[in-house]
Amino acid sequence: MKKAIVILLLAVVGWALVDAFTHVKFGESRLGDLKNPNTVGAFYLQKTAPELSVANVVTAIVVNYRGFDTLGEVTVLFLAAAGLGSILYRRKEKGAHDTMILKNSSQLLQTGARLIFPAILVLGAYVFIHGHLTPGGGFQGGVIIATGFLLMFMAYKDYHVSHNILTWVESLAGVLFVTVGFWGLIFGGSFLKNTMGTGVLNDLLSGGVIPIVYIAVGFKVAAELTGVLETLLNFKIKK
Amino acid sequence: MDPVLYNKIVTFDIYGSAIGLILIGLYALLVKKHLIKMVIGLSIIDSGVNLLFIAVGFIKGGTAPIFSPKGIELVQKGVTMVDPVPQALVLTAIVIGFGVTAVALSLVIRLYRHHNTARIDNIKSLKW
Amino acid sequence: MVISPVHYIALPLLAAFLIPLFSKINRELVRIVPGLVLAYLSAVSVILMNRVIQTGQPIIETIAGWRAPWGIDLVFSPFTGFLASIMTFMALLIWLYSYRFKKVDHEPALKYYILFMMLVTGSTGIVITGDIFNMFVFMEITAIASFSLTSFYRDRDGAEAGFKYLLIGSLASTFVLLGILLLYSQVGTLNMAQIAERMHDVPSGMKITILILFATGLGIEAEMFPLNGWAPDAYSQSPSPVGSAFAAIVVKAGVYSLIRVIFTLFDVHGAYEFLIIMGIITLVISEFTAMKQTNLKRMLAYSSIGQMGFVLIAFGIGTKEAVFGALFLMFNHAVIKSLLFMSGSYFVYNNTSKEITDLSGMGKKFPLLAFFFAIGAFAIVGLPPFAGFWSKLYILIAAADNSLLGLVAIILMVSIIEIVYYFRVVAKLYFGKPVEESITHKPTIGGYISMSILAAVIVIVGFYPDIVTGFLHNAADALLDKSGYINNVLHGAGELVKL
Amino acid sequence: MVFNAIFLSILAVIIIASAIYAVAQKDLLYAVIATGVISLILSIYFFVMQAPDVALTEAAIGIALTTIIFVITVRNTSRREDEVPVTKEPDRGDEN
Repeated sequence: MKKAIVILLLAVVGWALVDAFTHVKFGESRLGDLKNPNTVGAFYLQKTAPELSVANVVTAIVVNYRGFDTLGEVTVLFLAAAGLGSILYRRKEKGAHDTMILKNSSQLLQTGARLIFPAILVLGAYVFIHGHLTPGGGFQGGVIIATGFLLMFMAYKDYHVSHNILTWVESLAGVLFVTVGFWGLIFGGSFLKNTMGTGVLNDLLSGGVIPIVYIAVGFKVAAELTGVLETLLNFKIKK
Repeated sequence: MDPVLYNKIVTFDIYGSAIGLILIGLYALLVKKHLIKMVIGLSIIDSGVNLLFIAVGFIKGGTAPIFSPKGIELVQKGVTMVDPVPQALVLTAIVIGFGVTAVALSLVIRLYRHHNTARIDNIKSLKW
Repeated sequence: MVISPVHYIALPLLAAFLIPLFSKINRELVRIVPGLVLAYLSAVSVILMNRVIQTGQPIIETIAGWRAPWGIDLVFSPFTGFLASIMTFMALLIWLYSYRFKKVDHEPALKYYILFMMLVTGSTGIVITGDIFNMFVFMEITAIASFSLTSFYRDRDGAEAGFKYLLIGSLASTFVLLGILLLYSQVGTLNMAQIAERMHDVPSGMKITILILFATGLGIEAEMFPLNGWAPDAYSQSPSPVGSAFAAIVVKAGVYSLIRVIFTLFDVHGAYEFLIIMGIITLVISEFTAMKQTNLKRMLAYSSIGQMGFVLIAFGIGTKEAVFGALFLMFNHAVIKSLLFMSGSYFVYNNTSKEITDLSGMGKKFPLLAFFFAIGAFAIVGLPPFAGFWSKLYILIAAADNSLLGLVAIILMVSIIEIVYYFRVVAKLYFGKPVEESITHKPTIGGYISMSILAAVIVIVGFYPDIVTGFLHNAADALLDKSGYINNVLHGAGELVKL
Repeated sequence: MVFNAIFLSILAVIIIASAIYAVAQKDLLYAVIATGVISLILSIYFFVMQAPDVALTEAAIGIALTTIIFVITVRNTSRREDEVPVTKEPDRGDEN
């Protein structure tokens, strides 16, 4: 009975979606006139290279035009980490570290992890430093770094990232982001405004504050996700 | 191959996958009785919506919205780029989805700890 | 330094990022800093509201230096500013109430204050932003904070209520996201003013699909029937300060977003009637359910849903008087329901069942608390001379003016039900036989202060409604003036005045 | 063009099949891996549709992190969807 109702509901939803998207032709340009922009997409494509000197338009949108969203997004991750910590909180006895991985993994994995780990960190840093030039940016770089730490958690039973360091990195990166915002408010009259010189397109040092913000985001995301993974891995249920 | 037919096939593939994912995820969310399955359903719905976003932003023959020195010439010659706005929105949506999934899974672990089961037919101490 | 609406969002974020560091200096800072931030924001509210009322112009703030349709903008109009100010003041009082409310470990306390502050920030952000996707981001911030706070005590029922809320809330955000996508594909912009301007070009079938997606998604947040299954559990299982924050802050943001979408974005024929009908169903069903409840917090939760239905009805009538009444009711509900939650939760403080029968005879044990609860109960059912009377009266007059006499009859009938179940509780408080073994807890000083302030506001507004009506008239005008909104955002001056 | 159409159709079939598999499979570990496959195909889709930024994000978050946290959860809870109801007294250790 319940299943029948659900399938009926799904049919209605599916029909509504199909009906709606038949009016949204796939592959059709909805940008309008590019020379004389009328839609936000056209405006960003037109203005990003000349006015911001940022090669990657998506980065320009994420960090500058809609930087406020990104601030919110970073906050969502921050809140998820905080919520996770509060939901999975347990009183710890001093020095007790119980990890889900019970025994050390094989020698091969350990050696491999130790070799790859620095490479992953460098790759992550590369991705978020070049966020305004190539695909990728703070989020992707941060996630890559967190995966590196995950590898180490998997390989070594008692590998621990100091909680203190994570907190510091996370807080300072967040503060840097908001400070850049207030800097813009005080000196440019608008929160998050790009007040620095924008340099030359496709230079590493171009885009004004955009790389700074993306580096802050990268560090913050990396620290938060590592914290999330560690919390989850350290929470063990007695079976 | 006939361009009209090609267009139809591609449209069907992309929109079909996206809407299919949304419906399958909804089904899992509404019918399944296991907490992890419900969270899986949620993340499948998210995937479908994200795919729809990119599909709406895609323009046939467009290039990725990144300017290389060569890219600027191409754009001046009249080659279009795909709409960058949906891509930026999806970036946000993916990260938000991850946050929600993480909180959901921590709640699943909490609930399992209290009830020793992760099936809602064994949990219901509140009304569902 | 320019005092501007972005402070509502940026400052709490800065504080939230810094609190983990502050806690290394002194653990008490974790509790104090959010209070300082909220106090500062209350001062900001006063300054900005003053400026808006004096100049008669809304403050439009651009973010990242890009003007309205291209970048994100914040709109602090008499309407949004009024709601944001109410939320901030209520948050300050709730912070005062929750200060040392229950003894918890240091780390959960740290998370609690971060999450609570973000709950407020997200709700304020929903109200003051002028960009639809930005509104979605703030909705998610509010949502994640609410899920985590609902299961803050980590007990069985709390975790379950949180999970339930999470599933429904995420589904809601998916619907909103789909609505935003379809809207963007049709109008090519995300700015709400520009969307409103271009809305008449959208084919009407598409318009209705989008409206349904938004109404479903936002209706879940606004506790509209039948999408409110999460609310009673979330209200009753979350910590008491969070319960009052849901009633005073989060729901208001949900109703705001629904109203903004229907009033400003869409001009669909029949949307107002839809609001009235959904409001009536929500009101009647939830009040009847509230009467059957034996759990105090669930009863308050259902009553809260009913009040939101009432608000939707008033907005659905759509005339200036009705909108004025609806805003008045939102203000009253924020104040009164918080008082009820705050005083009521001390009666069931250490009591997991939270049954109404346990309240028996508490009036003699805690005369002041019982007095506060009684004021709240009398005010919310709309007895003169309390604040709730005026909002009910204005809505009834507005309904009668539009010759919706059936509606008047329904509202009066529901009021009788409300009176019955609230008076049952009050009678139990004062005339019931005291239960000896019930464990109770003495309220904190902060709790007494915030409850006294709320009670005073209820009584004073009851005797002199003119204190708030000026703001409410401006707010109602600002909401109904759609072309003014579009004009101000897209072509307005948008200059921030230096202080 | 023909190749493109066939390629996209195969991707569509795989993504829908793995979604159905993820929902229907009773062994949750396999179901979780199937959601990882969905993310993988999604990431290829994004790449094909000229969204390299999103493809990278989906690859990093969808394939790696989401799958990992799901696996951790499955290992911390029960592996079978149709688990037998446990009669053991639930652990209420550090309820606070």
